[in-house]
Amino acid sequence: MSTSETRPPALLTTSGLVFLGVLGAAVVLVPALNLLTAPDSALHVPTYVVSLLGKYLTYALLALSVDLIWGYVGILSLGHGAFFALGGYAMGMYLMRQIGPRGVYGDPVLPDFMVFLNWKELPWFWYGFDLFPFAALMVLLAPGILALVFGWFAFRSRVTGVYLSIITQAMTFALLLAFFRNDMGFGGNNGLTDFKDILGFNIQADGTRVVLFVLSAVALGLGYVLCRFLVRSHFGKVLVAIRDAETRVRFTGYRAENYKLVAFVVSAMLAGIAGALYVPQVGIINPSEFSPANSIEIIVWVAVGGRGTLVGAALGAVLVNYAKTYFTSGLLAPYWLFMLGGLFVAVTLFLPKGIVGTFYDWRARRRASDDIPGAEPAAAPKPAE
Amino acid sequence: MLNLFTQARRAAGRAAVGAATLALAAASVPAHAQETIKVGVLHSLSGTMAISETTLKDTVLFMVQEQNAKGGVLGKKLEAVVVDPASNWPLFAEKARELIEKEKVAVVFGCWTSVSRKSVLPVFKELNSILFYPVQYEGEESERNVFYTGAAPNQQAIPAVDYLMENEGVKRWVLAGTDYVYPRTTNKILEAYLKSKGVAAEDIMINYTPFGHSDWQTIVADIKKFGSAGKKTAVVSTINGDANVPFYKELGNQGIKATDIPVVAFSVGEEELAGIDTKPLVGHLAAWNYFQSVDTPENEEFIKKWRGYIKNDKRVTNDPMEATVIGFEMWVKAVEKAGTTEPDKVIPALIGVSVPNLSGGFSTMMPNHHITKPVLIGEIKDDGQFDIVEQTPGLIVAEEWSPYLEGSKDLIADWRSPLNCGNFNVKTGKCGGAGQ
Amino acid sequence: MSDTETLVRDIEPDDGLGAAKKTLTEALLYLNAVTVTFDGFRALNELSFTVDPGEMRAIIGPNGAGKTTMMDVITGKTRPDKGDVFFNGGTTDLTRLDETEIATLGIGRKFQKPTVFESHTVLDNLRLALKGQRSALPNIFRRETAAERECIDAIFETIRLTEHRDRLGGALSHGQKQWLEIGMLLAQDPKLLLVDEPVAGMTDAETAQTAELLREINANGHSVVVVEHDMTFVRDLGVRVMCLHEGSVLAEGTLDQVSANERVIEVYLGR
Amino acid sequence: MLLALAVLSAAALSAAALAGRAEAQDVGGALAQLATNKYDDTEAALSVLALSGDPAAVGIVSALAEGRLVFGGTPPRVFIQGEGGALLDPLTRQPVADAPAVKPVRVNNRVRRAIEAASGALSLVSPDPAKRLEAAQAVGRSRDVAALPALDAVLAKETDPKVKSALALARASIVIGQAGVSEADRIAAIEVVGAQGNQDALALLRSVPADASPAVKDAAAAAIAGIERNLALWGAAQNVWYGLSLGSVLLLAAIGLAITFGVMGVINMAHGEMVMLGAYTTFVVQELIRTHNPGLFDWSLIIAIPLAFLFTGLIGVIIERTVIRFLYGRALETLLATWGISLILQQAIRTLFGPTNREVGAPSWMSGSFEIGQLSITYGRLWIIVFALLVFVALLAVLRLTRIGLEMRAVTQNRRMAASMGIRTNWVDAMTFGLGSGIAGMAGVALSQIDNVSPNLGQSYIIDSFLVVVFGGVGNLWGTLVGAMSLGVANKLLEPYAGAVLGKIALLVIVILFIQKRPRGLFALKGRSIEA
Repeated sequence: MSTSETRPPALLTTSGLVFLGVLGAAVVLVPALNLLTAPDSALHVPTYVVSLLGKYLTYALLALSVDLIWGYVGILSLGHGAFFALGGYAMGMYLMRQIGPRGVYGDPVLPDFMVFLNWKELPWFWYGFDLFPFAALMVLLAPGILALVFGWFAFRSRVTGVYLSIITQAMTFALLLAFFRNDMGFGGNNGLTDFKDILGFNIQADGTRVVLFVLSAVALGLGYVLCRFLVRSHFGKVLVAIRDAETRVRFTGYRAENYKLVAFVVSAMLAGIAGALYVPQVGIINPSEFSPANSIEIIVWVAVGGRGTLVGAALGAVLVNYAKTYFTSGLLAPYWLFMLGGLFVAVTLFLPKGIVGTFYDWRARRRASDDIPGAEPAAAPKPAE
Repeated sequence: MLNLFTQARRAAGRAAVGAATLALAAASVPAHAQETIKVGVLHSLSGTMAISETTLKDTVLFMVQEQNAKGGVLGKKLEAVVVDPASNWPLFAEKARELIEKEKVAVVFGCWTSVSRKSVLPVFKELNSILFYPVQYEGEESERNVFYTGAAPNQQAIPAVDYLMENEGVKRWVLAGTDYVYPRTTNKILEAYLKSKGVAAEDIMINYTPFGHSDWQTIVADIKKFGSAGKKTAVVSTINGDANVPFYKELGNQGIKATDIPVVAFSVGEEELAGIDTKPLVGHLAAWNYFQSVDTPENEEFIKKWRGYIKNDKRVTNDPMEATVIGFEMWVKAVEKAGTTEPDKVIPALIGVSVPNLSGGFSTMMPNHHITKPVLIGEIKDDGQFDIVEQTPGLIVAEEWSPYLEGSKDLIADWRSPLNCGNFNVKTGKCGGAGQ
Repeated sequence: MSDTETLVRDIEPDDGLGAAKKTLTEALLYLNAVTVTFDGFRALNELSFTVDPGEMRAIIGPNGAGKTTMMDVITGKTRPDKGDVFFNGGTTDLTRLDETEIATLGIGRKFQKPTVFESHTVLDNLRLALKGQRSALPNIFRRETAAERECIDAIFETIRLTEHRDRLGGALSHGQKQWLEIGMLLAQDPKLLLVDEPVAGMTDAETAQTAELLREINANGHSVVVVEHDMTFVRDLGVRVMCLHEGSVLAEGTLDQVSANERVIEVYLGR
Repeated sequence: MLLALAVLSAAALSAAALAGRAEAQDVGGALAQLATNKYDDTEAALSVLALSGDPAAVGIVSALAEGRLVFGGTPPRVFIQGEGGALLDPLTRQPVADAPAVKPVRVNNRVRRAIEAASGALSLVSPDPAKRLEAAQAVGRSRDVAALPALDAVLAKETDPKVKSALALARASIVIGQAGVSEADRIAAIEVVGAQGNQDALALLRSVPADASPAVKDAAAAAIAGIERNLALWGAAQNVWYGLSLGSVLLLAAIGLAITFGVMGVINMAHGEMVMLGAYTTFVVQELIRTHNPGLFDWSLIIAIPLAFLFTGLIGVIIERTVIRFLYGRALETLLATWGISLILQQAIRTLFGPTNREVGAPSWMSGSFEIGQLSITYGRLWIIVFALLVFVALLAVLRLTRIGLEMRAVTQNRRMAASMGIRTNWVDAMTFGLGSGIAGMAGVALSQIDNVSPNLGQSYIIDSFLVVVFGGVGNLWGTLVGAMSLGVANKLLEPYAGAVLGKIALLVIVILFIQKRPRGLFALKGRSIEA
């Protein structure tokens, strides 16, 4: 009769199921409506919408990675764009190598920008990127190793709160400056662009775009399940405990820095995957992805959707970016920053827990009498950790 | 068990509805019958580049209005579709796609930075549309779908250097630029050019600074030092937009006058000077293909109409505006020649089209998709305008592939039959760069 | 972070009455001449005392006497400027270890301000504290064993929170949080418990229950050091009492002995 | 501008000294050359005028310098445009009867240099010693051999020691690189020039002809080596000065943030926009002054400072009352909200003032520079350092000495306690945020002098500002001061070795590593901090 045998929280909650359901439906419907319907049909989804949605999904995965460490460990990274960009660059380097002799100068090995600047041979760090498995590995390793080194230093020295946030920002800013340098060998400000093929498929073909969209959706779905799996494990509980009372965790015998480090590295790798999927869909990677403003924007997506809810992070990313796409066209174009700025202010004032967080609260109130323990505890985000 | 099942079914139902809404919301509103010809405007209205690009958006809108007043094109009115790529390079590609695929524009006027152009290139190629790019740039490109109405390096940088050598007797050169592809390439070309003119390597100093560099104390002091070696020194500046104001302010502060060390800039025009007190800068130079102070009736009329349109009688004009105007007029002419806006017809029709420029001559679209231009050298005056001190006697044809660069010296572009190639290698006789 | 408890600072060193000294090898905890200085203030001044295995000790003293700093030193949060801190009969030098290592050695600590994991349920709070795997990676795939479950049930009985097991830690009352924190200490199964003001803000009944709880814990073989202001509670504990003042031991003995001490009355209890 | 209408007394110039050059040409010929409006002709005419000794020459040269020398008619003739646009005969200065349509004679850099040399040569004999000094320097800069005889002539007569040494230097500058100069003369010139010890001297010394005698070359080499050693030391001092100057800019940018973020705990992403608003206030003030009372222009910054403080302070109070006050204790949400506010403010300015840069002029007392030894100090930078320190001291004084400062500290340290003591915490919050914003606005006034006044102004300072505050230690004003200055100096000391970009990257890495060592910045607050 062991009374502690209460039902463990389900891997997938209602909202999680809805989320995965929407993703699944999108994976089926969007390609079908793109490839199978006539272009003039009312149901036709144009290819550019497919790419757009694909881009949103990679942003959603990025937001998910941020929510994992911000929502559950309390690490506010203002430099997560750096991991995204590193993943993107790893993929971009692969795609550059795939161009082969089809660049404008026709050099069989050197990318155009190197010919252009009179480079004679490929820098060593470009070796191996002609092989997809190596590039795929680097998509994980480049952000992962950066996160490992950075996190190892920062967490061991117990840099926390705004101090941590500001040095993550300094990190991405330093990388921004470094990648802007043409001497670095990453194409400087122009970055990497004019991609042709991915794994032999024309990157601009509708079919390839649809596949990339599907892959993004699958990556997002798997990323979500992974994050859920992590946060509901004993490991995840320690993470939340660190967020709420780090000292207590240390006095309880856990090495808080190791937990943070694992979460940070996993998060960086997820961000790297998002970046790698992003690049072939938008067709360019350039140092501005490292810009601190981009990283702040990711935080904004998560906050809009609801910190510490995972689903909310993904939803926030899609909504804010959809709003951006919508507002930046047409008559409102010159004024869209008012809308976006206003949206952020309004969300903080009226939906402090974000859209999903507020929804959970509302649902919890409605179910107050039922008292269902399986529902996600509306994680109360704490101020700057 | 039952509970779980209904829950899953409910979830699936919601999911389907959600996905459908998502897809529908993003899908294009079906285009109604086209009574107008749509013209896309792809210039940043926010972010760091808004400072330069907003004017060009206004210029296109102005030209559209002018053209409509003349009765439009092919009997149809023009309709400008404005989007804001927000100085975000991937967003440029996305917005270009939106303009072409969703808005079905016939042509796009846009981009300022090279990276934005590089970002949209694949889109224009894939969707086979037309882009007019109105800004001076590093060259090394010629694409079937792009028409370059700004200057290539030989239409700006080289004449400026020639002027300094001949008129100022400059022997020592500082090539200062922002660290991106345009300065890098221009400086590479200039370095090769200067060396070919017998300038020794130690008489060339190259310096790169990051975007938006604002503390110029050290670099200006270095320039001063470099300039005090007993040889006449000049600075060739490819410093980009935002960084120029603090740069010039520091020059003024440290008392470097144009009579001592003149600075010739390729990215500083009337718009940029509008934000600086130019009194300490009198005599510094800029090289462009157009200045507001060009003394021709065409220019006078253009300025008058432009100021009327923008309702500001102090608003300045500049070179990229002229390039936009030329591009617009070329497109109109080519569409009328082709009798359609179909890109496949308009693209060949554009080659050879000649329209009057604002400096009193005609600019022609060459087979390399670049235009012929006069080169003007101006000295900054204390009212923020330029005093034109030199104008090339004829028009200069753009060298899209610089003969001074290793990789491109054998390349040419010719988009006419039979070549139809943007990077034809005259050595191998093959299209596609250096070839295999 | 709530780890920024107000640092307690002492003003002047005191002559310091010698504490009863056990030899190093006999003592569970051994402090010798520990001094801690913050910006010129001596928070601890040549503090020396020992705790025996299985002993329960109460520490009293006015605000700023160095009680919390003493705990910080023992648990590795603060490094002493000089002095020795040994554990386990002199086998382990605590000044060389960090909080986590010390916790793993078997020293548990309850903070002055109750610190539980507020967005976890009471049950999860205990699960997290329960002795067992502490490394990050294995804990991703960890499953709860039957033994662990039983152990938690037992603790629930001890701390009388069984019916609150599914509530969030943050939703508990102040007194319940105190108990939960003590429960978490128990779950860690430490050799030595450092308990800082366990009954602050409790009703009389709760205070009595807490005293009983601590005695019970002590009876099960855990050594306990309790810091408390509440004299009734200290009396209820019925253990050896030590009074700290200005970073050193002022008096030591039974509660009656200590409270009869002139100096103690002067600086702490008041006349 | 170099030359007033000082009447040149022909007698003062030794006619013998000039006889060699001016014989064939006359002023009339020069005027005809000027009328062709070709740079080469203009330059030639100027050298004739400089040596002509004609009393009218000074007037003609200065008219050219001021853009009042015009030409027109057939055949083209030259006139001086007088007050009110009347055309005057250049020689007689009498109004001409049949005035044709005219255009100014064009001037470029080459001509400007010739003007400088000519007016220098012409005013070497001015009765005003200051003019003569200027003229001597101008002639020295021009290094025009033609001026040598005139120089020799006036040098013999000059009595003012300052002017005399300037003349000697000018002469040496010309002689040093000249062909056909005696060895002794050249070595003497090297000595004179070498004694200057500055960058210009170095340039002159390097211009010693390659075919000079070994003795001359040795003398030059020794002088060069001496100067270079000297300059290296001064160079280091100069870099420190640049660093302090950059540090003062960082301090100005960060100090307001040290209040809103450091003291109040608001992660104020709109801080940069407050700086921008301050800069735009300066622009508006200057515009109003330009249109209404140009005489006040030199006072424009002084007037703008309090206005910028009040205006941005007011905006700050409005933001605090409408948004921030709902977010206390939720620092991260302030990041989100202030980020939104910054977007709105940027776009508002873009809509109101346009996206382009706006011109903010420098008052005369902020232009130019002076030298201490070889240290060149620009007034603008000096004033910014002074201003930054003044703001810092004033802020400290407000916090330490005033009632509101006391209340601010009370509220930030213990809100509940302060409230229970009767402090109106709401009001204090608004005032504190307003103070921080107002200070940012004042910083904007100063930054308008060295940077773009554009809607993007704030964005370029926000990262550095946060870095400075965090590096210095959140909540500690002294930390902000030391942090700003040390980052500024470190940056400028790194820059000559690593270049601007790598230097900045290195600095960022250093800060990151430093924070590992001291996780709470340089001046960590013990005990309570904003994160409590």
